[in-house]
Amino acid sequence: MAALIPNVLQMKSEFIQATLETLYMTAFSAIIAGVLGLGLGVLLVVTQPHGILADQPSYQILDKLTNLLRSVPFIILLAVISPLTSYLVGTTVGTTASLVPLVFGIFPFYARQVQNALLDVDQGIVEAAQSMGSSPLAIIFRVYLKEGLPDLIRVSIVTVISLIGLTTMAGAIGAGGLGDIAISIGYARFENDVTLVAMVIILVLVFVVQIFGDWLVKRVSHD
Amino acid sequence: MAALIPNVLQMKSEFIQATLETLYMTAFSAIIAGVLGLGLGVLLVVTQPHGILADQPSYQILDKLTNLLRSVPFIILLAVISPLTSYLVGTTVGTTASLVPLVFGIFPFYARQVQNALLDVDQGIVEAAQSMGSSPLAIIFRVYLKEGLPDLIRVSIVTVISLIGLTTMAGAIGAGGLGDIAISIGYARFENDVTLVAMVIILVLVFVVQIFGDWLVKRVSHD
Amino acid sequence: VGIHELTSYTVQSAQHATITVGSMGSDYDIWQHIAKSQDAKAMGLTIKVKQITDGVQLNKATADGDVDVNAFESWSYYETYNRQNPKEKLAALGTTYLEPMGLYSKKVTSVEAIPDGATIAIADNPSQASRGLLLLQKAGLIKLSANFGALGSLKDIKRNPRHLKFKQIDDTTGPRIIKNVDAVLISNTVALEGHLHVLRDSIYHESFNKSTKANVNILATAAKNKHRASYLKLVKLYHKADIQKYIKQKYYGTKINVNKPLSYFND
Amino acid sequence: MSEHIIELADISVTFNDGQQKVNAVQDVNLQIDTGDIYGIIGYSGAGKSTLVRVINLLQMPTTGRVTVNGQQLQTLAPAALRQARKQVGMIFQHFNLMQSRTVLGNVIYPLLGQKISKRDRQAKALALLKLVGLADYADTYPNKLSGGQKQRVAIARALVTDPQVLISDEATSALDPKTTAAILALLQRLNRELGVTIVLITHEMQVIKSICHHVAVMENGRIVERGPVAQVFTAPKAPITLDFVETSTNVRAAIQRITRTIKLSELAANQELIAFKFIGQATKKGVISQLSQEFKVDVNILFANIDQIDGQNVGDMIAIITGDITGFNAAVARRADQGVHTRLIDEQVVKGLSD
Amino acid sequence: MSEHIIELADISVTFNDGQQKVNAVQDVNLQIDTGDIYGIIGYSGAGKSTLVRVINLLQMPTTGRVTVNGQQLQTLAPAALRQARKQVGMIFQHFNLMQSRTVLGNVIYPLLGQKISKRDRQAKALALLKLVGLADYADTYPNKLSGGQKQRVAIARALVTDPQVLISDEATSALDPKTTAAILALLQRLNRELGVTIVLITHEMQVIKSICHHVAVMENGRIVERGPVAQVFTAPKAPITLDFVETSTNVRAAIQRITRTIKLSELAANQELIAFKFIGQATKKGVISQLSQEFKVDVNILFANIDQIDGQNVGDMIAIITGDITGFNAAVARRADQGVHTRLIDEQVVKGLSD
Ligand SMILES: Nc1ncnc2c1ncn2[C@@H]1O[C@H](COP(=O)(O)OP(=O)(O)OP(=O)(O)O)[C@@H](O)[C@H]1O
Ligand SMILES: Nc1ncnc2c1ncn2[C@@H]1O[C@H](COP(=O)(O)OP(=O)(O)OP(=O)(O)O)[C@@H](O)[C@H]1O
Ligand SMILES: [Mg+2]
Ligand SMILES: [Mg+2]
Repeated sequence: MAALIPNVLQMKSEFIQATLETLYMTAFSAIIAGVLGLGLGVLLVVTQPHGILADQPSYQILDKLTNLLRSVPFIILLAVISPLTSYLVGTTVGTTASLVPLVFGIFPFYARQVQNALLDVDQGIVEAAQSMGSSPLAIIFRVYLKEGLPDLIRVSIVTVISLIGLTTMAGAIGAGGLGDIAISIGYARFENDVTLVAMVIILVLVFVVQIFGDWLVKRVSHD
Repeated sequence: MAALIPNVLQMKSEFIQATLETLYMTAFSAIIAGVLGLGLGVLLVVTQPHGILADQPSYQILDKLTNLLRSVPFIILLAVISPLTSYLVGTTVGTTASLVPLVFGIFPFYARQVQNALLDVDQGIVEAAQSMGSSPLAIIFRVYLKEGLPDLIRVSIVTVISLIGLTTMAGAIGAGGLGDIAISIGYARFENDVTLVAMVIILVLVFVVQIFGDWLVKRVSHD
Repeated sequence: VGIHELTSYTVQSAQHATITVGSMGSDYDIWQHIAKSQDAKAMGLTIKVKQITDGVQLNKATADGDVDVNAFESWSYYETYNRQNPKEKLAALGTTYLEPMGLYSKKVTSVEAIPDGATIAIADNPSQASRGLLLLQKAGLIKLSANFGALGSLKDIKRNPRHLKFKQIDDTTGPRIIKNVDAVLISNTVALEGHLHVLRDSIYHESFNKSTKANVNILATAAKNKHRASYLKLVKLYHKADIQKYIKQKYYGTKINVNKPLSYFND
Repeated sequence: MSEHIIELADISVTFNDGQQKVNAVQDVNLQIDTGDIYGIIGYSGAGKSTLVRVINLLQMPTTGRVTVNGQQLQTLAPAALRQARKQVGMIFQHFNLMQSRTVLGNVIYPLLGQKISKRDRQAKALALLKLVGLADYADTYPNKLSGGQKQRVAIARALVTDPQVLISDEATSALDPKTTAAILALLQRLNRELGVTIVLITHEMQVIKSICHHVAVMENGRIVERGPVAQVFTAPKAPITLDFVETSTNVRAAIQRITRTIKLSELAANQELIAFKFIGQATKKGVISQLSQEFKVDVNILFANIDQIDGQNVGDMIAIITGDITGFNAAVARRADQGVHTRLIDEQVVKGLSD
Repeated sequence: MSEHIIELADISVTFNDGQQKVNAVQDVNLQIDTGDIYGIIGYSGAGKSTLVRVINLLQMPTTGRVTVNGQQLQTLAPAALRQARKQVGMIFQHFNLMQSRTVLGNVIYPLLGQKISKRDRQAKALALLKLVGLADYADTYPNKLSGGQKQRVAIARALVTDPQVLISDEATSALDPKTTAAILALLQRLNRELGVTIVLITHEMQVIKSICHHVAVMENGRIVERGPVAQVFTAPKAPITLDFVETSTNVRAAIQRITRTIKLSELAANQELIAFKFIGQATKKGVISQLSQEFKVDVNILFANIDQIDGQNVGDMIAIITGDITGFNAAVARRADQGVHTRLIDEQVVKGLSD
């Protein structure tokens, strides 16, 4: 053991902390970005042409905004939104501060995924709901989000896994995490065992997310 | 002009080159990752339970492999596959060398997206094709890929935009590109105008991709 | 065929050689200037400069021969690399400069004023981190373990009387987060790009002496090219008066010229 | 309240996707009385579905005004429009059930957001499920149901809000005769007991005959004929209506079938194959029966499709007449005013049919 | 080649999703002769769709053997199974058209990958589109079509490979009578001229009567009755079959309707309302007509649904009899062996129906 992973053994507590940091970053930014992305995604779907609240100008603005946010490389995003981070969190470094850029880095992506997922909800069902006098809000919650749930979960899995990938870059602002260990210790110091173990833990997280997600999809699907 | 973007004016040729590099990286890795991701995505769909070539072991392996590849942070991916890069391209640095990690960084993601897109193809139509004696290959090409085309294009847009984001990290191995300019010149040296202009060019690329994609979706949709 | 090629190559290189220099940041700028300089032409060198922003990749590329010579690393980073990559060894060609690392703060103006429990940002990259820790020890803020080496880390802090807290960051973000911490350790390349003058703006910085010699930057090449004449010429070229004048002007004298034989490191 | 619960004025719907332009509905004026059961019939593609979708503005008409319950729908604010839509239940051709909800959940859906306790909601939905014979399937998901079962869920869902108007777009197309009959009886009961106005699209004449009071016949987006069902059936004016009535009664198919088994050439000299058409024979006395006694002819009915609409006999009959054919035929011809028409089926007629 | 082109032996299909277990098909044995038109009828949810999906193994049976054209399908290698499937055209209840292909493209699809020139493919597909009356829609996309139009495309698609067997799962449910008649005539022609064996699910008795030779009646996953159509119609044994025949002939609805307009109490003393049932009256002489002359009674037909199946008169009639009722009735009763049954419609019958 000691021969295989000499450096890792000395870093037990770092690994535990890094794992917690990654979990913290992933969980919180997933929740916040989830809400924002879901909101934006739903807005994109309902305002688009033939949507239930079709509104060309709003759609164009939201669509462009989404692309705009998606175009910014993460490292630049870190810098660009640091005033916002500072305002919201009080600091621009550390694990909590990383939540802001992580959220901004992932939620436009998630919004796009949500949009694509909801586009597959049967228009006939939406129409049936309209014929029953459902309000737009009711259609969003009771039709789109409910009927689209299996697909929403699928895109959420994809997004959370992408988010775990993104947290590996948050080391740049002192957020720590497994990616930081893998890169700044394992990789930069050539301690391959550290990289490997960090990667394996990340992998386990990814698998847990995927398996849990698949299970959820199965649970909520009825076809 | 000179007052607004003092540094940019001195870097015209660098910007042109960086734009070309970004285009080159994006285009080529998109094509290669497109083929690989499409293949893997299709395999995931056909081998999954109730798929037309349902095969539990294959599906499990492919599914896990996809997650495995998706778990690796890009910078580590760079290092891990550098022997492969060296073997394929003859070098591990430069724009062409970056294609290998870019492809590996994006194709598992694309595969997942393709999988999600193809899951929405009406099972009834697949069944109809089976009843007509279509071979699995025919069903893949003539049903899944054709019926799923609008969705495939949508996920391709998402993926290409993600890929453009990924190319901004390829500076690590000397690939250049707009992201590299934005980060290693604009960002690191506080030459905000450089960052801004690089970002605007990236944005234009993103918009072109989105608009072209939307147009394509419209063209191939018949509902 | 091999012999013919080899001889023709040698002959050609005697007169004129094309060298790819891999670099990043301010080194990249310096070498772009050098490539265009009169001196380079006079010495018969055609220099191509390539920006590669990841040190590990740059060293690997140098060892593989994708890059002929690299100009970005310090002696200590170079040694670490060679220790961990015995199969792809590099060789140093010569010294270039020392960039003093500095401790910067927007909150306090002297080391003494750093309060109890202060947060210090330090690079997450190991060679920069160990260098920063050594600097903090020098400033009397902490005490490191006796066997503190080139890859020493936060774990090696023996005593921390002021209960300093450390935040590991990507070293390029230093100038950006200066306001959010009590003090930050920033390498000079990064400081310069952030418009910080190490000699003027830092509250404490490295000086050039035996204790900091490991921080001197070098030119490195693949081990097998160690004696290649044209590569060795780059060292001379770097120290030419015109070039030094340019560097001094451009970097306000923060890149302290170091022109020592390699044996200097072994003393 | 106007006596017309639904008034469509000058409605046209033009689809304009790309180059193709489809006039799905053209200049339709339609008034439907409160409490009516109004049938809309027409061949596939006639524009029936498009027209009824206009009634609750699921399909915005290209031109024209839609008035339901005295409210001109196009002038309503969104919230008011939604309120108005709740008065119009709709049963869709393709069910449009939510896959994510159970059968009960689907039926409950329209009640969500209304001020009804959860218990009452469930009770109401369950009562309707019982009505359509699916109480046992309350907790099943729609994809587990057969086509007919799905349609019954859709019907229960449309009824759960006690709508004033019920639009049914081929709701019974996928149902077997028993279920169809049950559903139609149910619609009729709703109409009679609760005064629900029903608009019913179908391609089954039998459905129209069974429960509709009025019928409109559509062709190429236009209403080409309309009126009380009996009138339209007994005195069809438009060629398509005639065609419809004839095809739906299966007379042609019957003639073809009969003339395949009974060769005309094998008939005896005193035998003839005759097609009778009854339209509005008002007396309670049987004309054919009377005449057959009078002329001592034997009438062997091979095919008959006769029914009563508003107390009048309507339909077709094919029979072999044996006996004094000449006298019988002449007598029948004299009774044309009593609504009996005959046509000799000879080789020529048979030949004409098989073309 | 076996004379049975389709042989299902001991077929059961059990769905087992989660806790619920549905026995959709149970112990079905079914042989279908080459060249037959075999109808399958049954109420919604009886398992008809599931059963026919077993024929080409779209649905793997839980137990049992499927033999088509002498090949036991479960033993075939995938490629051979595909080849075998090409011999079985299928028309689905829900169309299953490809949205990405034009109407023509959908019909051409089954021919792709076969050694046929593009020109021939198109010609063949176009000919079939003409057959189903959609030649003008060749370049339209399916979503622009009405339900009926879609179904016709699906029919053309199923026919384009010249299959030996054609399975139609409620293919005419969504069609109007004219289109239905045209499609049925088409199926009949294919059967007669090309010897295509047809398996036809429907819930419309009329469809079975029109073209089927044999019929199987399904209930709760089992075939409860089967045989030649005439036999099953004329002498239904299973209660469900009787129920089916009666409901489908609309006799009950007719009695209800008639007794609403004609009050039994208003009938004269020498009048009676009588329901006649004809099952297999083989003679060419009209029993009713003969008797009415013999007893000088007047027969006023209010409702009739009589048709010929294999040369036998089958059906129902409701008439008011005026005259020597007692003698007439006694005479009719004596002729029961000739396939005429009567039932007096009195207040009791009417009351029984409305329950
Ligand atoms: N969204 C649409 N875009 C273009 N054309 C359409 C659209 N919807 C319907 N149509 C066309 O309008 C016409 C009328 O269609 P509609 O669905 O109203 O017919 P229908 O009478 O209900 O037929 P069916 O009995 O087959 O359901 C058809 O020719 C159809 O092709
Ligand atoms: N995939 C499935 N999973 C579970 N149960 C199913 C499934 N498919 C069908 N069933 C059930 O099997 C039974 C038979 O269904 P099937 O579709 O064969 O009926 P059907 O006779 O074709 O009815 P219809 O006339 O309404 O189309 C039904 O009770 C249905 O709920
Ligand atoms: Mg319709
Ligand atoms: Mg079915």
